[in-house]
Amino acid sequence: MSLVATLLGTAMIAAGVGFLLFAALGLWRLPDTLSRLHALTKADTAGLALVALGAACLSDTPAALLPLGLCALLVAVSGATIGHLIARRLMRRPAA
Amino acid sequence: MTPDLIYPAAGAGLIGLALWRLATCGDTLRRIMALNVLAVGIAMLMLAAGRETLMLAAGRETSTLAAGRDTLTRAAGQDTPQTAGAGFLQAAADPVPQAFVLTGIVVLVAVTAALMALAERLGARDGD
Amino acid sequence: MMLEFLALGALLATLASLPRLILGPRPADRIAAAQLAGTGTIATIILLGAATGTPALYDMALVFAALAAVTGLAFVALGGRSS
Amino acid sequence: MVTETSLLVTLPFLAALAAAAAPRAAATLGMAATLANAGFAALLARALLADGARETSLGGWEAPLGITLRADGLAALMIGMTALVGSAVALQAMGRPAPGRPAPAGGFWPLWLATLGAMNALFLSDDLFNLYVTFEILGLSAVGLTALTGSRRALRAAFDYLSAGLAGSLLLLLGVALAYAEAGRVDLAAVPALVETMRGRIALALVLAGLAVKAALFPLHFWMPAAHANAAPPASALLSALVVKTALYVALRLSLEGGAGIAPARAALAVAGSGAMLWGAWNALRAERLKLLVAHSTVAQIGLIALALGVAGNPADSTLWQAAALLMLSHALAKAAMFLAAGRIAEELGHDRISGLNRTELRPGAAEFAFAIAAVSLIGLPPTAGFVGKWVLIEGLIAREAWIWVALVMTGTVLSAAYLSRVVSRCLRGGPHVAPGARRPAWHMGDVAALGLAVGALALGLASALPFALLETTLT
Amino acid sequence: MSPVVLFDAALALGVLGCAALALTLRDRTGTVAAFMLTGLLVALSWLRLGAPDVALAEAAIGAGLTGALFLRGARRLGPLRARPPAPAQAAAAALGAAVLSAALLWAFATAPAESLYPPRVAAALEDSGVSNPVTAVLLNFRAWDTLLEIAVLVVALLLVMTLSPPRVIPDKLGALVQPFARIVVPVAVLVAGHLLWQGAEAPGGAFQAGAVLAGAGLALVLGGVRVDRRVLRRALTALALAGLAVFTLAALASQAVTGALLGYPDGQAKAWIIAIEGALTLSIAATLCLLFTGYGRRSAR
Repeated sequence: MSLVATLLGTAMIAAGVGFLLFAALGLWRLPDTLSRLHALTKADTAGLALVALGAACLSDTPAALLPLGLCALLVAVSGATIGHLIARRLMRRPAA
Repeated sequence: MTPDLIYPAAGAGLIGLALWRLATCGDTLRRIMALNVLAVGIAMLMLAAGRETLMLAAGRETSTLAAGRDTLTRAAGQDTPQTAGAGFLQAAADPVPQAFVLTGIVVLVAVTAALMALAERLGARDGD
Repeated sequence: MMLEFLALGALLATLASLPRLILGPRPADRIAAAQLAGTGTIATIILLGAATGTPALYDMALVFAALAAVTGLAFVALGGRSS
Repeated sequence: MVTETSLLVTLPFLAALAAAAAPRAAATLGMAATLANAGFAALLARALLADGARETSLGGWEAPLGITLRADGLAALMIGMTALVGSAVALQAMGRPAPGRPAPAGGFWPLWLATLGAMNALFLSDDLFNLYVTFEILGLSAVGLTALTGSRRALRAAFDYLSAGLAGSLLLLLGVALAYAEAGRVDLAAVPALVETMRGRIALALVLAGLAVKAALFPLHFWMPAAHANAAPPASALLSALVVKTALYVALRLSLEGGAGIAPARAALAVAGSGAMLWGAWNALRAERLKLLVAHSTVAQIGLIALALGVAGNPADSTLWQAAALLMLSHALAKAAMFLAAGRIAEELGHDRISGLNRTELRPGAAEFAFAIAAVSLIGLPPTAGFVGKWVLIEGLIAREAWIWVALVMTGTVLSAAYLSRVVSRCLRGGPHVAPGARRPAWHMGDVAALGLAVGALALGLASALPFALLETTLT
Repeated sequence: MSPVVLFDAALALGVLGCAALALTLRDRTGTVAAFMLTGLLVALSWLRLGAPDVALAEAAIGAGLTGALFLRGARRLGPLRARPPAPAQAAAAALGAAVLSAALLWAFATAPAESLYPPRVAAALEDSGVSNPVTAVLLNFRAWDTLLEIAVLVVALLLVMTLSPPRVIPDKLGALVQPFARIVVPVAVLVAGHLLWQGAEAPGGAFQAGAVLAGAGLALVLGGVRVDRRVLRRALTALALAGLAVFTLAALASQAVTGALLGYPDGQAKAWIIAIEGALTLSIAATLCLLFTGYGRRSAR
């Protein structure tokens, strides 16, 4: 396996994990719910996509691309949708 | 804490936690949740014991390890596990306690569904 | 060796969503924390797969992703007091 | 070729599915399956008497990997008991409309057939984890039977029953996990190996604690009286007579396998049993409602059987454990008859308060008569099966000069006579005590079932050679 | 301290912490969220203990479905109604629980744990028809346990039928749910099929596939598809009962052929196992869905 792919993959995974850690920090420190949702959806889309892409680079068999790609797509879609649904629910009933 | 003591300790901790909560709380939902945590603790103790077997076998490099090959690697069509990071690699646990824990999980969800149905019928009686 | 530390990082990111889950004044915050923890678990599994070089874990990450989607839906539909 | 052991364990489940799928035909399907099951039980007993016990390993895999179904004398006796009592209770359930609201597919028959299948599988099983799964089926279907009436008290009792049952099952599972960690296997053949080491004994103690919760043995019995008293009569008859026996059967099986090494566990059983006898009798003496009295008498009788189990000593050198088996059988027949009769009495009088039993304008009917005969068998007067069981037990104890236990069994008998006579004395009205125009309650299917069981307890006393012959073929 | 030991320690502490949260938080949604997170972290620890099949089942059933059941129950049972126990009693209970768990840890940690099963499973794996040892144990060596386990599911369904608690109506989720369900449900069905098919060689099998399929069904119900139409519910009930019927009849048929209950004719073991697993997947999915939606006629808030 070429050294470039390994380095590239590891760098992407590191960036992905960084995104996740920042999202957790944002979720904790940001003032109100809507801004926290903003941090959450970033982790779902960018963070996990980077981790999946990095893992795809590291794995030597191309067969691993399909599950990783589908997983990243599914998490991105569900993260965005559920973030929207939480915000919508918050808008209609501020207390709940 | 030697590595192979972490998971039995976590299992025993879960059991202690669940028993403490069962003894001190009367709320129906919390009691059902405590019974679920108790069952997870028991499963962790059993699987940790199952893994120890293969660890011992691995030390003696008996035919057990060769035959009970790591299902993960064989599933991917590779014959020899990659040596990239040997740290996280471990031999597959003894399959029979895995079957016990799988059966235990399904039985537990059935009983939990029944307990929830009873609690809701009782709860409904108060509400309506 | 680097991948193990990254796997540890992903696990810590999952556990880092706990403070919001405890504090969260409103159910919406707790649902967000649960959603982030789900994503963190999926990332941890992908990293375990990468570290041990076993692609079967990538299939498992896909299953976890499908379940996290359903769980998120359940939380939004049934969490907190009914509308 | 399909043997009767495999039919015994699979037929009830298939019948339960059919009854759930076709609710209207549930009663006829259920009755047919119950009678077929009784036929297979008789066939099994005859085969065992002819050529002794036999073990069939499922799927052809030998133990410890596979599971073996062990059909020996003790298992056949228990399966016969379940079939007999089950047929009588099914007869009574046929007679009256299915208790509780006519649920779409649920209801009495599917739950009863699932209970029957679970009990047959449990009596034949030879594997600790398999016992855990069968106990779960039994627990769930018994809770279903308890909650059938849908009344608030029944639902509360069913919830407590299921959470206590689940806690008992998890204790059992913890014991199985420790047995696996210690002996590396979970079938009953591991018990002799478990008995030697300290951890093995802790594992068996956990298993027995789980069984004690499921058998409602004394300090852990609080969930049981409410559950048995508030269920519908056929359901409480099944619960008291059969379901609580399964845990005692497994304790007996462990005592047979453990031999001498399990003596401390037997001592604990004996102490808990004597405590249960006294506590059950005390509560029965104070009970106001008839069904509650019968439920508390179950606690006392379970104590007696546990005591018989405990003092039986090492099965290798004494056959005293057979007395415990016979006591289980006689209690099952008598208690089922008593609960059915109590249900009929409550129907006739409209209430089940003990103080209001001797109504002057109602002559005692067949139900009171069945209740009296069942009481005779429970107390253990000749010639009932209860008497034979107690006689063999006390004879063995006297041979071993264990005077304390003899005294305890005697006090248990006297106390049971005391609390049962509270009811029987009020039932035997007649002559001057009844108004001239008093009517006699009409016959009913329930009476036939109750009388049949009570006479069965009597007949079993006379023909008690058959159970003992069957018990001889038990593999110890 | 190598990163692997750190990972295990963090995971174990995470599991204990989340379980403690699930049992002590006062807010209902918080307890269920913590319980689900406990399930996910326990699934991770099953992976670390070399049990991938169990990790799948724990995530699908332990975290996903049980969590959904608790969410439904929390909505019906309302806020926490529990008066805190007397401090003395709480302390005594805590002491007793600590002593018991320490004793358990000693018993399990020092147990010799030389299991008899791995060599026997390895030896018998060839003629068991499948190469995944867990599926071989579940569907061949100890198939009787699995059959009784399906019976437990059926009896739980009978109990829920008899009780039929009032149905809980999920909140309206607006227009975006339909397209979302249109993506999630096909993927879940695809994943379930993949899990079922690869169950013979790799982690997967009837239970995991059935649970993921039930997840897809849950997504439809929460997305607003009305399940209380009589025809659909009757069909699902028939499907739920069919699993146990197929398994039991297959067991009796195998005895008629080979003379041993659940003894598949040699050479055709794989075909029998795949057929049984297919029926089980559909029946487990139907049962788990019905256990969640329930049978109540009266809808309740």
